[in-house]
Amino acid sequence: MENFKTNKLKLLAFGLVAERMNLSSIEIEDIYTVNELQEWIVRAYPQLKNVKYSIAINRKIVKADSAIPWGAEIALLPPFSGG
Amino acid sequence: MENFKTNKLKLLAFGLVAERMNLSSIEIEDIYTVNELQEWIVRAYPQLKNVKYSIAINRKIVKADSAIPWGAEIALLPPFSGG
Amino acid sequence: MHKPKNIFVYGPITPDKIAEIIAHHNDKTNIGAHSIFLGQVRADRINNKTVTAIEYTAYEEMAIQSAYEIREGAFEKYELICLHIYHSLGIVKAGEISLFVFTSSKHRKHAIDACEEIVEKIKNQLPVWGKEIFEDNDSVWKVNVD
Amino acid sequence: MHKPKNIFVYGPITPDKIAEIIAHHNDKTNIGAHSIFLGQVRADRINNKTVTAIEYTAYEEMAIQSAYEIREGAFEKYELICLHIYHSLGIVKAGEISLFVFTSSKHRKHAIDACEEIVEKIKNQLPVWGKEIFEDNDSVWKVNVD
Repeated sequence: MENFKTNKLKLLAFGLVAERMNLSSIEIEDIYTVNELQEWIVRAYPQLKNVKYSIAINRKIVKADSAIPWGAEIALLPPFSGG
Repeated sequence: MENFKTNKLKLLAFGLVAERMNLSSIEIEDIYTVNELQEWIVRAYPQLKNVKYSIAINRKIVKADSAIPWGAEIALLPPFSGG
Repeated sequence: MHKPKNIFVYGPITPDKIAEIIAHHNDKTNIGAHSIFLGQVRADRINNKTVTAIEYTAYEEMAIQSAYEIREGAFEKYELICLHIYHSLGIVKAGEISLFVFTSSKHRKHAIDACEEIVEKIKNQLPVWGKEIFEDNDSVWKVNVD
Repeated sequence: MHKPKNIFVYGPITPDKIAEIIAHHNDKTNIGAHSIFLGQVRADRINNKTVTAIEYTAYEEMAIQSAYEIREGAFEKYELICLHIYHSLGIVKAGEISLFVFTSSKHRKHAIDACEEIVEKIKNQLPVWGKEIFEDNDSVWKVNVD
């Protein structure tokens, strides 16, 4: 039944963030806002404390007060350095 | 003796000017200013009447009131269209 | 108008590949000007160590989408006939080329202005990361300053 | 600092030649950015006839001196590591390349700005003339508008 399904989210990490988290992808559950996500990251990954990154949801960079859609792909993006 | 020597000048023509004059190089004599040169061209090459060109003396573009040094290389340069 | 295209190549972008792309425009005789930007890996000295290579990683799906938006924006703003973007992934050694932007237009202004703007956007908007690798295999995450 | 160099090549500037010049900078590992401009001959329609080629002539001695001054000015104004200028003489067919400007610098801004300025100066200051040749061998002197 729909309301017992878990909201599974894919969290991707890149660059320095991935290096500090020691992973590039993890599945997380039941997070509905970027604020909630940030609080969870602070608890789960204290090693990211001084690391700068933006957050993308479904491949678009979002602000801190954004909602996170059900089943979204979330990505933690340190400053870009391509080129 | 120096004062009996002729002032021989090389006149080069390019692009449309060369086409209209039907030559790319000619030797001319005893012309000492750009004004004199222009008067001579009007008489000798009436077919240049409506043709636009700059004048270079010794490979530098000059103004109408410039002097022409003894033995100079003069060039008639229509608008550039390189590239 | 256009579809998202993969912009990534593994390893360096070779001069031969660049020549091939240029030659490919030989039959587009409405083109009068090409503007090209090439990013080359520098052997920078950082903390008394020399960079020997950069290893590039990307959030590929997002980067391809970003590149698509940059591309569409450029075609809307400039009178471009062609536009090609290639970026390296993986190891690119110092002296090798990791970014190729190629714009073509009838007159030069559009190609030149578009190329410059696209390079700027690629540096700012494309989720790509470079890790500078030193002689001793130590490494540091690249910070874009230019 | 530098000496006047011949900038002229007979016939088109080939993609292979361009690749060779790019590859030649592989050992200059202080370079981070190359900016390239290529002028390509267009098959313009003029009075219902199609341009098939441009025949270039130049006041070579003056053009080489002008190119030298443009080059010295660019090295003074911009932090350039390398600068190459090539222009075709003789016949260059539609779709082929007649002008190649290549600038290299540590960071991209200098290479990009210098390349654009040099192309502008080449078009305005170099005594070079193009004659546009049509299918029927009729011709017209080119007028630069771009």
